[in-house]
Amino acid sequence: MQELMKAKAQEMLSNGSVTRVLAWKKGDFETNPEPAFFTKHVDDMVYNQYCATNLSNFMVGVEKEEGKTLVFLKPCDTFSFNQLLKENRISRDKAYIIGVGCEGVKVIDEMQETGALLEKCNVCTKIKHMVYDELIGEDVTRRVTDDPLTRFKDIEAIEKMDAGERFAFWQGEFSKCIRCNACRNACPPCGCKKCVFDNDNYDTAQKANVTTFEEQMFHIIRAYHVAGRCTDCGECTRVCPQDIPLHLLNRKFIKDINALYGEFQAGADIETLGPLTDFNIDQDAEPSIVYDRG
Amino acid sequence: MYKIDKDNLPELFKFLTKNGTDVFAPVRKGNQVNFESFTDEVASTLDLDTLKTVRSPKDFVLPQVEHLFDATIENKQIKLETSPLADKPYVIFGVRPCDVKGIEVLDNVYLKDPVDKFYQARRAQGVIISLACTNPQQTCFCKSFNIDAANPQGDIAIWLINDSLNWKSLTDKGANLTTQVKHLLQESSDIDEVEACQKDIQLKIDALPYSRGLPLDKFTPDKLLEIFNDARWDELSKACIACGTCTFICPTCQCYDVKDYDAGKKVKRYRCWDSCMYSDFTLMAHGNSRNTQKERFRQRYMHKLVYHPDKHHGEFSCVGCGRCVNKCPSSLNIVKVIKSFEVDN
Amino acid sequence: MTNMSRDVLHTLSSTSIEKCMSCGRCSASCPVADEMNIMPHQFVALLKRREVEKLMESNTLWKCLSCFACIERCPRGVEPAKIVEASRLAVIRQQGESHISADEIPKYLESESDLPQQLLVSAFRKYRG
Amino acid sequence: MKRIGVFVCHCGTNIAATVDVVKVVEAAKLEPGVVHAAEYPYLCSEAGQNMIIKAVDEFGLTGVVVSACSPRMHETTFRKAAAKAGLNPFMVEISNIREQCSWIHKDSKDGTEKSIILTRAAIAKVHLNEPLHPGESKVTKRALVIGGGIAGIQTALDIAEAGFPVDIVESTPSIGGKMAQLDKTFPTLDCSACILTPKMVDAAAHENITLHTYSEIEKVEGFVGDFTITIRKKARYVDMKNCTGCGLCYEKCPVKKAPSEFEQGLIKRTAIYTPFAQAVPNVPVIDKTQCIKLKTGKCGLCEKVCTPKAIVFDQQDELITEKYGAVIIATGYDQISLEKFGEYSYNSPDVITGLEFERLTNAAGPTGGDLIRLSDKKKPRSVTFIQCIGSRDTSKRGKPYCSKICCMYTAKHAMLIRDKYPQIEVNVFYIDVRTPGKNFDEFYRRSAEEYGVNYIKGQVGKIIDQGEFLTLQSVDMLGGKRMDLQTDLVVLATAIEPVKSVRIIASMLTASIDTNNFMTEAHPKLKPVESPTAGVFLSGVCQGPKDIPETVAQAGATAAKVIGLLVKDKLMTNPCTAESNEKFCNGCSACTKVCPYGAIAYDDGIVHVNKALCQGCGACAVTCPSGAMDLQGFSNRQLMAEVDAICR
Amino acid sequence: MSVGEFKPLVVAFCCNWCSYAGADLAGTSRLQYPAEVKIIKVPCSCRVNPLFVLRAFQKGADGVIICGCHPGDCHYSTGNYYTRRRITLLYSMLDYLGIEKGRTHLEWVSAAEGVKFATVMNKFVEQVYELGENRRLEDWRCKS
Repeated sequence: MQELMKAKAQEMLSNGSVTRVLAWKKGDFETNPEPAFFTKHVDDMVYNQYCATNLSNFMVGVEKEEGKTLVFLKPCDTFSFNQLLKENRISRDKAYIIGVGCEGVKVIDEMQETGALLEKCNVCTKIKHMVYDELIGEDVTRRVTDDPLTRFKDIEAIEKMDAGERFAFWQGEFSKCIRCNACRNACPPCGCKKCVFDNDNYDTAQKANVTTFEEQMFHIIRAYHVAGRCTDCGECTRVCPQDIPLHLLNRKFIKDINALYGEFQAGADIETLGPLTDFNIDQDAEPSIVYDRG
Repeated sequence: MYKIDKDNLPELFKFLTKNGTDVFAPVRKGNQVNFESFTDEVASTLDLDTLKTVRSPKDFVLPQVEHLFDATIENKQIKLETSPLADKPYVIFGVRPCDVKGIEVLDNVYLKDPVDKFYQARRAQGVIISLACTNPQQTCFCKSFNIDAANPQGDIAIWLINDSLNWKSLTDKGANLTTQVKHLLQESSDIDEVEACQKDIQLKIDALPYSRGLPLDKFTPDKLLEIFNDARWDELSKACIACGTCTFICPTCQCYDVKDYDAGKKVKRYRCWDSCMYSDFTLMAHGNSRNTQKERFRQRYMHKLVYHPDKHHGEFSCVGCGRCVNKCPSSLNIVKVIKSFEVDN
Repeated sequence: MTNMSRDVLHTLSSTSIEKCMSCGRCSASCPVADEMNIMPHQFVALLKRREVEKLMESNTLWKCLSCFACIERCPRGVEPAKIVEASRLAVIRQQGESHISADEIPKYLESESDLPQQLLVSAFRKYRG
Repeated sequence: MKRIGVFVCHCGTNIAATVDVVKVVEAAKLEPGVVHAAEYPYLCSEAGQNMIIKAVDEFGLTGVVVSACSPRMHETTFRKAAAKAGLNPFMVEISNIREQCSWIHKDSKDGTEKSIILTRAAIAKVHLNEPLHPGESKVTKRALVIGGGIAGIQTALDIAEAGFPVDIVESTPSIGGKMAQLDKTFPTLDCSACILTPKMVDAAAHENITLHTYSEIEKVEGFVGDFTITIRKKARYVDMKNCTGCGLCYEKCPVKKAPSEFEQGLIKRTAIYTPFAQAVPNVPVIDKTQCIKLKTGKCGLCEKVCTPKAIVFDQQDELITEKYGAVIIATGYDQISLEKFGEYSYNSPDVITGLEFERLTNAAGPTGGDLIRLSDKKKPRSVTFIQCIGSRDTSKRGKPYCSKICCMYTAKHAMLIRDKYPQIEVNVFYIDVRTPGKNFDEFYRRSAEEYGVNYIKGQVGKIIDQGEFLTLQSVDMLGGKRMDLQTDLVVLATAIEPVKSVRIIASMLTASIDTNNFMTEAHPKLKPVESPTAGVFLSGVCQGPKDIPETVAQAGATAAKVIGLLVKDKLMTNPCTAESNEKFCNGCSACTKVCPYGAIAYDDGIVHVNKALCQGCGACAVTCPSGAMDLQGFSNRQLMAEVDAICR
Repeated sequence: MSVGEFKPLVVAFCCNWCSYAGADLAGTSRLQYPAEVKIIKVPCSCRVNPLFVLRAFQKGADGVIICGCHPGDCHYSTGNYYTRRRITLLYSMLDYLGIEKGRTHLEWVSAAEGVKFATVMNKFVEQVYELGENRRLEDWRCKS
């Protein structure tokens, strides 16, 4: 598949139909390819099970540069592409998308495989590309589970705990946070030009978690701001140097939204109104449902 | 040279804690090993085998958040109250040679005048017990910065050889700690056991992929402008997502920002780690002198490889611990940067 | 008996008599009101003026069938039947003896009068301390 | 640097009774930025306001905090005072230490401490206030009256008299409303039709008034001064221009099954009908659920006999969209349904409601005005009225309020019977007769004293229809005895409630409405005829139970308010509108999706707020993740400053 | 915090058109509710940003209650529909993180429901009393 991709990329670069190619470049280890833009040749372009990055996030950066960009997107990355498209952060005509098959991304620690796949790949149901101009090798995409509810298992486990246990669990996780903002910057919808936490204009600027409250505040507000926009692409959990299971926060909002307001997959299309910019006069539950459902 | 069995380490720690010295040792929690305060509960999860802790021991000398002073206002009169300096002795056990050098790099910055009295107080209270790296990892490249993983520095050096620790104090701080715990140590003279272990470590280090020597000679202060204006920075920095991971886990990154917090009844001024990767780093009255990510990315490596050595007689502000190699979301790191300057264009 | 203040009755009947606007619908709906010497609306009015003795001596306590028509029809939610019931219980407990004794029951059972047992059981409940 | 003046009001004893005003002033003085603090017994008084104006000059104040009653009472008063002193009115903040503090906390320590905190919050907010200047928006000089009863007609006439065009939208085929159904009106007993029809004709003839009968409101957009409203004129199947109102069509119509709404269902009406003889416009309507031609295509008799060929069977509903500056709700009332009141056996033909009695005794009514029992058509020997049916009832069955008009119209009915048929015995069961108007009590006493109406203090528990007569299981409370009164005809003074459709109209106009479906007025005493929603006015029973004299008086008041609005060329718009900071806007346009007024437009990467459309609700400011969108007057910093001050 | 008997601090966000007017009505009807409740006026319940709710807890509040118009009565027609979704998700997340449910509440109160306003406030403050001081969502710097 990699060879097919390189050939296609080189062809489009040379015939000028695209100005740059966004893919992965060989790292100095076999296991650490890095996202890169190719403008002349694609010799050291690679595509394997270590290419984890969600390249849609980088399309925002090149939006202003002239010329088209050829980008290779895994099925789950295409949801993020649609989400960015819906919020006018990128334009469809500036991208030539080749959907590539994905056999699951391997977890790397100290440049070695740990034998496991990324958390999102173990519960992956996003096997179809949402938006693409061309497909390469889409049949290799591994089908993990048909039951879309497997991804909520860990959340149900936490929900079953009593309030004290939940608080202790999250206190333990949040206390590990060093506010490196990797989760924020790697998250396609969480890409404000100026984040409220960096912006002293609104008295909410916060550079470090000075107290346990600020740890909670950062993660609650970050998850809240992407609620209804998060495509569950798993980048936040992957990039967190402290291995905090951040997907458990965003996916909790997804679980609530699906339960309360009907099944919604961000990035599935660019028309449907996001759950938090929409309402249903008679069916929306009252906030007290949170207290009644035990 | 002394010896102590690995199993009665906890007893040693308990002894130290009893007479007023905090003990921090690498403890495994989930799949992460970090320096934690040593208590009975964590005794079982003491982990001397994992090479590197996720967060560097920098935390103990330059914590992420440090309160400087409180300002209160009484009937329109302002009163300042500075925070007390660190006054409790502590021991950090199991510091790897690269991290020991990292702390030394920080010393060269914070203890030169004007001396940072908060840092100085913390540093004075601390005793560093280093541990030789019996199994270095792929991402290590401390050799390039002529750090000898085989004989670690710090106040006390330790070699862990089949479950017994060879304990050698190097400084007087180390010496008087050794006298304190003398009754738990046994005299030992078999130096050759240690030397064998050192040779074994050096062999392993040489076999590491990064050990065949990085072209650090390209980075000399006089080439500053040439490197600064090099075109490669564009391409190198394209994939950087401007998060602060590399700076916060790096043992030698030393920049901080000073912030105020209005806590209602008083205003608390504190300093906290800052990252040159952030958009509001070096945000001055007129704005930010580095507006693009390329400039911020370049600043980080120029500081580590050119500006810092220029001011500290050639000492690089990197100790080759490899944490950034392992943790960068886009797999960028200092090794790739150095290697990319191998061939001058 | 006299110190049986309004508050005791008030709590016993667990209904607030201040809501009564004396419209008279309770008495109008009461099937046995004409046999009572103190009609339900008067009962509530007297209770408001704390004239508790009159209530205790009235035959209303024993005439009331607890059919709850008055509660059903009262537009202000005053529940007069509960007040009557509370007063009746107060009287029974006060005097220590009850209006009906156990040994009277058998004669109702055997005789040809086809009194439904349920009536006897409820009478027993109502009229014994 | 901000120079803030704090003024704490005693409000006589309303505040001073449970709040130590002096302590509040002392505490305010310690707040940063406060250069002057004072207290005064009545700040809203002339002298109080002058004190503030003088202080603004003397201390060069840039911000004013008034700790007094609710901002809903005197915010505008204090803002006007500040404006007089040359200070921008939006640099004034009110902290509510009366309704939300002194009146609800008995303990003076708590009250004082809370007042200090609330004042401190207002000071924190004023620090961040910026001068705001209301924008302007145009005023369409046209009014819309929803509802064609006496309230709607009178309001429309008064507005039209002032020279402004008015449209009346009436859901039934003719204007006139409930008043057209009445026989006589109290207290002067003049014939209802005689005083109403001239007004109806004036309304139809007035060049400034256009009637849209048999029509409903379809859609409302816009806001005060600039409403865009779509009216659905339901198809009448009769061409209004060339119909002469000769009435041949409804004489010939073979279908006579539907109960006549106007006659309260006492008789049936034809498929093509006009509600009543003096209908305005006097153009019939075909009821498509009854008309054979429309249902099956046969018949069409009316079309054949209609000389001017006015019948149009394929007529469609017509949608008219019009711009208005003001909307008046005059939807009137209905009697509540009695199906939950089984005890009055309303299903018996001889138990009727007040309105049905009006039709029975009306000369133009189904029986030509003579009073008969509907069961056996005989003249009743005795008629009994029962008051407060469903009114003053806090159980779920009825309405908690008093319907106000029943005591008077029952006295009127009783008096009319005794006058026309002296031999009929008339009883009235009452709880208390409420006749508080001018000449009202005299009217009621005349019916009791001169006409011998038998008023019985008591109520009816149950009505049993025994064929020739009805038995009323009742009580005579003064006599202290239960009675089983026999009578021939029972008239129930049934409670009234606003028409059901008012709730839909209210939500379309976003006008607030209370749990009894009465429209909520902006302020019961200070602004009784306006809804809190600017540009929406209330006339008639939709705002609360009232009789015809009050309705006409209120209609005049409403008209005056509307004229006050329409006479202006431009309106000051609410300056507390949203504003987007282009530096931080991501262009994600989530705000455009939540704006109820479509006031935000996205173009080329950023959004712009149309200040004229924005009403300042703030939904966009919260949807915006980066905080680029903020709301002037209630900005993120201001609200957070208030939270900080309160929690300090 | 005052030493001795614990006095909770409750911040109430009331929408200007309905619940603030309801609060005023409770005032004019002299209906007592605890002084611990402090009301902040917002144009509409949809103006309450989760940041404000968390800010209140950070600065020392022990309970936060948001009041708005009944759905359908909103002066801005759709404002409270958005509030309903946002606040349900926020409260669900706070509960998910182990914060006691009793600390947060939302109530629709119309301008005519003075009695309801007072009862809701009394009930909520009592509920916060039982929970005691807010420990799980506090910022110790704002406490000493």
